[in-house]
Amino acid sequence: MDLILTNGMNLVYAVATLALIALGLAVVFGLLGVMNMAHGEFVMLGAFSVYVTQQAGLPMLAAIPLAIAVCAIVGYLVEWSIVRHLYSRPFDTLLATWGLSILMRKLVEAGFGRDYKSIDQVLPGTVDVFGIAYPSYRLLLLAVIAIFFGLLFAWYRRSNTGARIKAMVSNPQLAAAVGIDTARLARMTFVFGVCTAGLAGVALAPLVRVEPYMGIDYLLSSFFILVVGGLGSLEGLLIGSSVIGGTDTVISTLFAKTSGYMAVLLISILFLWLRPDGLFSRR
Amino acid sequence: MAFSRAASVVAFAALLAVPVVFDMFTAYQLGLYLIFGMVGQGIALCWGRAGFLPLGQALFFGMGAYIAGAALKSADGNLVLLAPLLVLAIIVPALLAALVGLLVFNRQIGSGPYFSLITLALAMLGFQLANSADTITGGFNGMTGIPGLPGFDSYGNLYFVVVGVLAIVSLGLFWLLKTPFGVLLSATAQNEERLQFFGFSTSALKAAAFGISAGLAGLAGALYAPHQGIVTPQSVGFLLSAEFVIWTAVGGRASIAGPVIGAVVIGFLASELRDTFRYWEAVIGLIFIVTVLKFPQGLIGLAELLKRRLSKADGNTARIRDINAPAREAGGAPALAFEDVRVTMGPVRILDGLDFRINRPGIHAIIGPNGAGKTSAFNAMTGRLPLTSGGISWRSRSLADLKPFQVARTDISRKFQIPSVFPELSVDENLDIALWANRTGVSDLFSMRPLRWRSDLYDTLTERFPFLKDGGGGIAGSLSLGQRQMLDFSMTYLTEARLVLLDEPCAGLSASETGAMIDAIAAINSDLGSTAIIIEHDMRVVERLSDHVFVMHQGRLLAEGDIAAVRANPDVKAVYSGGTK
Amino acid sequence: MERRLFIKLAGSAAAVSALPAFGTALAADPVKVGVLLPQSGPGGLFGPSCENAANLAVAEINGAGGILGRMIEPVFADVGGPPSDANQAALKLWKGEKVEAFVGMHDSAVRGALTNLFKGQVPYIYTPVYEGGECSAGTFVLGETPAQQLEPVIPWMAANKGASKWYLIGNDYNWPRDTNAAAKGYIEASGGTVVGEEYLPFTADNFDSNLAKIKSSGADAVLITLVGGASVGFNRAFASFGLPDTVVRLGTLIEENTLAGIGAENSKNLFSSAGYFANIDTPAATAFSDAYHGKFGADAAALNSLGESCYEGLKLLQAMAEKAGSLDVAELENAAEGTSYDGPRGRATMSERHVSRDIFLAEADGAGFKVVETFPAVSAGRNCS
Amino acid sequence: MTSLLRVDGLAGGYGDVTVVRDVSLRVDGGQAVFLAGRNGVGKSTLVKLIAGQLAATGGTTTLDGRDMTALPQHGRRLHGIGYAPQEGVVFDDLSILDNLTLHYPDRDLNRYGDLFRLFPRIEERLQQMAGTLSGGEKKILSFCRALAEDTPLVILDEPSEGVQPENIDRMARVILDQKARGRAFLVVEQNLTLVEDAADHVYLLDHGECVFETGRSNDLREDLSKRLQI
Repeated sequence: MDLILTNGMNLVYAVATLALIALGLAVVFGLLGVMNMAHGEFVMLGAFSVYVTQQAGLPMLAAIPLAIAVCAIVGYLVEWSIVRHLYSRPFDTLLATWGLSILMRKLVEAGFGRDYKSIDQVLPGTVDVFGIAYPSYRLLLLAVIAIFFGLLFAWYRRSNTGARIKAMVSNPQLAAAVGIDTARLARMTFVFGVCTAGLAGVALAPLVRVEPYMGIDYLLSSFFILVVGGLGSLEGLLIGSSVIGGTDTVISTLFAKTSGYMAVLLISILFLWLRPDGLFSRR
Repeated sequence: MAFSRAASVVAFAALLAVPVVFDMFTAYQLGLYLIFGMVGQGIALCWGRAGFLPLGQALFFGMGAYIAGAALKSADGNLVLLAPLLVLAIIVPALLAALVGLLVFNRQIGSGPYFSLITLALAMLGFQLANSADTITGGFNGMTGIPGLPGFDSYGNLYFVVVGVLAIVSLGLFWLLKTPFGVLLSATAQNEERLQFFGFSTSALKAAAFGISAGLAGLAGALYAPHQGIVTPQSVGFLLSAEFVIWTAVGGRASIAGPVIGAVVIGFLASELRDTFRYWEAVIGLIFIVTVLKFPQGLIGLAELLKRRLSKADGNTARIRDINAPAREAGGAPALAFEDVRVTMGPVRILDGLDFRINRPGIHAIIGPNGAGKTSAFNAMTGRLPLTSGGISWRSRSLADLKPFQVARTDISRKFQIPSVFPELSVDENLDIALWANRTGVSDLFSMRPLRWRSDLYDTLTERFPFLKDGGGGIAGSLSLGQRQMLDFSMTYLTEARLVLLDEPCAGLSASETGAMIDAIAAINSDLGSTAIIIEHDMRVVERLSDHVFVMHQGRLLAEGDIAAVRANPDVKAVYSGGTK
Repeated sequence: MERRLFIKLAGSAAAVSALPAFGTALAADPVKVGVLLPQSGPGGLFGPSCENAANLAVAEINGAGGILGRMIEPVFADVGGPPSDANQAALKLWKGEKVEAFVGMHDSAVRGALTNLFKGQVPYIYTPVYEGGECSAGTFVLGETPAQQLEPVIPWMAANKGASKWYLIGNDYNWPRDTNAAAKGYIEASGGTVVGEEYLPFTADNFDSNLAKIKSSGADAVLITLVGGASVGFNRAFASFGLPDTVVRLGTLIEENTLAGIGAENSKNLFSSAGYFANIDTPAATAFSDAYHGKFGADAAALNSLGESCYEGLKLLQAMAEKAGSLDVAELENAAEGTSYDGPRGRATMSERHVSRDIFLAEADGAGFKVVETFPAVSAGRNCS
Repeated sequence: MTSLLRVDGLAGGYGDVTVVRDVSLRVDGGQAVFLAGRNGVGKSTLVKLIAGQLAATGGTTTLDGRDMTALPQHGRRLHGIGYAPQEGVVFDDLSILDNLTLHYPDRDLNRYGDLFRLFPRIEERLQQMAGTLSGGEKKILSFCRALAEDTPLVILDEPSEGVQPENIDRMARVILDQKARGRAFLVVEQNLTLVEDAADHVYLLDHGECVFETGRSNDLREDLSKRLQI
């Protein structure tokens, strides 16, 4: 019983954190069509923000404005110098941001070194949930993610920002003709996406390893979540996270972690092959 | 052309001279980059030509390397045993890729990221399998102690084998891109849907290109195994796959020499930098960014830009056409039947019991208000709109459930409302594709003869629209809208299909151009004795061209008959009167 | 490319014109030793400490008159990439720079490529901890093998920490699999049982299912052969579930960097078995540590077993060369067996191309390790049979 | 009285290719000005330059005395130049509802009341993806979208392409009605019916230059037909 409950909690946790991590890419890739290979590096920037605030003796909450500021500035510069020239060429965004990801890793390595940074635990210890001991910080994180997604969902439902972004991507000239400042909207969307990635990094920093190369872990799983769930909608993001997180957790629990990993890859391939509809394709 | 041929000869002579001018070590190092470049050549075939990006090419490279490694270890110098096993290193990856390509491309058209992500996931899966199956592959530590090719020293004369294979592969690709197959690959990238309406299975074309690229990767892998003496899972993984793509992009994604140049330049650069500059990877990253932003066609694109500055482009003259294209059989009387066809999308009834028959040749017009379902009727016939119920048959064969290219093969040709041509191909190549439609077998696709095909209709059309011949060498995308409309029309008829569907062929044309187009349709259709269905709003056009008119309204047939009868019909008067430009 | 080759040509021309000046001193030409270490890739973390340690060894050896009267000139190359890159780098040193011996600290895949490249024509010393079994001609190994790290340690854990039900977890590749294969024997011999065994792909970053299994298996000890980031992530998650209070952890590749990533508050009841720790308080180790920080500063890359092994590699080369009186592979092969030298790890003696040496079991203690037991002169096991 | 739209010496094209050379024209409030000419003479290019979709290489564009030359396209729309292009007329992967409301924060459909009465099919299919509409229906949707915007000037590029004659008549009615309220139109059109019904002034373009202009007259049609044959 305990085991089922623990695994159930783990499943919820896995899905929630995957959704949080993939959210930034859902915006940048799902809406803008930019195959941002540096997505994980923005998560890394967020995690390093926590490290910097910790070194400065500040509380962890101070990392949130820092991460937003750092990611916004870097994101703005990246959009202005690289990405805006490539919106209609998705494969080229892949190449350019691949180069960017190397650059970002090396810059952080030059500044902070390659070694693992230990982030102090926030809320150490465990809490009893239905009779099982579960880490307190994780529970807090689950609550924060739930509230965050709830607010996001409410806002997205009411605003027509999603439609405006879709319009801009599918027909930028017509979007400008109806009065949308496409350059600004694209830049703001990109910056929003990478800031979200940074915030995911802040949230996860106390739980994971923190070092300049940590980003790769988050990149590929995010891509698979998005393509499984379908691009361009929050519901799709949650479905994708559930499918990927669920497959991994269930197969890993029943068999072994390697089987879980391979099952995730197979599921992704099947979805990409059999159900790419509902995902809008672009040339 | 002569320029690049001379450049290729010089380049290969220089490659052969490397061991003499420098040393065997430099040659060994170069050999590895040439092997990697060969994989890039395959990627360029898919990416630069056919328009889809394989992102997991290391899977096939590693597969070839493991197979070759196992072959070399087990054959123990026995050539009779070794040769067929080495062939497997090429065939197995090629067949696997062709199968994957067929399965995937059959379900989705276009060049979206999904196929690329599938290949990426496959490479990741391959890496994990190579890692886990350590009894076969040696696991992470690799398959070690692979002997060299019998009679060749890995650090010596194996280099010449690599150069020789590269020369053969490059020549092969050069030839391949000139054949109709190569032209069709480019056409696929530019306008896949239109190509399907000429009866070409674009999924098969793309799968074939992917298979060839994987075969090349396997071949490169088969050279890699004896060259390195070890094969590890990294040869299968995501990182090497990404590097292949990047070398291809840096060198030139649409060229034969580019990927090799990219692999060699980046390879030597990295090898020099890595021992002198701690953050050398950042330099490489910067190079990718600059390449993508400033030289999307890579180093080769840069070279070609310089070349173009030096020598003016050659003329735009049409090429010689001196071989008669195979004649199309006349076929019997037309027999098209719509039987209670219904198509619904959600709550919307697009076609709502459409029912009519066409049994004699000539031009038939469909008229009706906007949204009556006229274009949808065409879509339902040509595999673009699945039927909810009812049936469509053409010459007693059901058209339901056929894909667009299969419909085209039943001798149906279609022209879209907005002119749809292959913009980056020359006008000549556009006409070629139409001439090849339903006339080419597999062997023709790999022969140069179809490039010289002509037909009587070709002569008629080029006489009527002289720009088709005078500007034959220019690219179709640079034509004006009206000219593209005429090119598209000519292509539609060049297939000499028995049933021709024309969707507002005069849209966007001025009054005088409309007149010219009407004359062309009338003359050519009666020459060929084919059956045409034309969707048109302009009653002047309808009057001039058609003897039989169908009026559609709300997804159904409202009335049919000759123009006078239809005009007199009170139901028709109630919804529609038509006008002229 | 032309330009690069031109520079290369110009460079070698300059070298040729400079040659006569050295012509008279030919006998005392320096010995070039290729030091192959990772500066990029997953192992890149250990590049700086390895490079420092090697430079320190070179300075000490040269200060005492060099090897066979010749100064050592280290030539470094980055082998952090895939084996094909490492092959190129090594070949460049060997054939291009005329390196006479190699010291390498890198993964086993690269080792496989290098033994195949060298084919016993040049002495090659492989320094890091690894799975054992290397027996190629001209190759000498001084890293810890599973036998060394576990044979004395598992009984000790059983006797002193009550470890009887072991859960084995590692990354999915050769080293963890071979380590665990050896571990099973020692666990059985010590009266314990293996209650679970699992291998994780390199990409794993969520360890929840493993932790749930460990919990439900009733294990009281975990043998960790995860590497680098995976080890950090696993141990942090392990601690967050409160498992360290009841389950003891033993790792065979948890060195100072990994421990720093895990963090002091997450490393309760965490043990590591290795031939070297930065905090060993023997006079030799303290002297080494002082010399290291004296030369490279207090902020220099943290000392750890992998970095320090590069120092040992050069020391072993010196010892073997002095005993053989030559750097020729055949002479070295004849002299190797029984060669011994003293280093920060204590005395090491060569047997079957490997060294028997002291093994330390340390417990994580705040930011560093505290040695809790020293097992003297542990054999590397049978490797060439 | 100064004109609402003043275009002086406008020049521009695609990349290095100049399509429009030195064109000057005027559109007054309450007036519909049509651009005619054979295909490829630069009519669409000219209106793209005026709408700001292409950057001009010379000349000025002013609206209501305000210089628009330096403004980007969305800025010109916000300052009063509405535009319905010839190609890519709707957002194919958005619903019709989104097509009509995405640029209004209030997403209010009331502004389409009159237009929905004339073109009821648009209102019937609000939830449908715009990409599923036929070519003529897309043109109508685009027309409705542009007409409902509160811009003093509306540029329409071939509004009648693929549209059935009744609906062209309705379009003409809307234009006449809006003209009466002081709105100005600049229209590229091949369909002489629409020109005849609604034009106050016609500019004939050839090779990117204005070669002929005429006011409203009884024999406009004949006049143009003759000249267009050239």
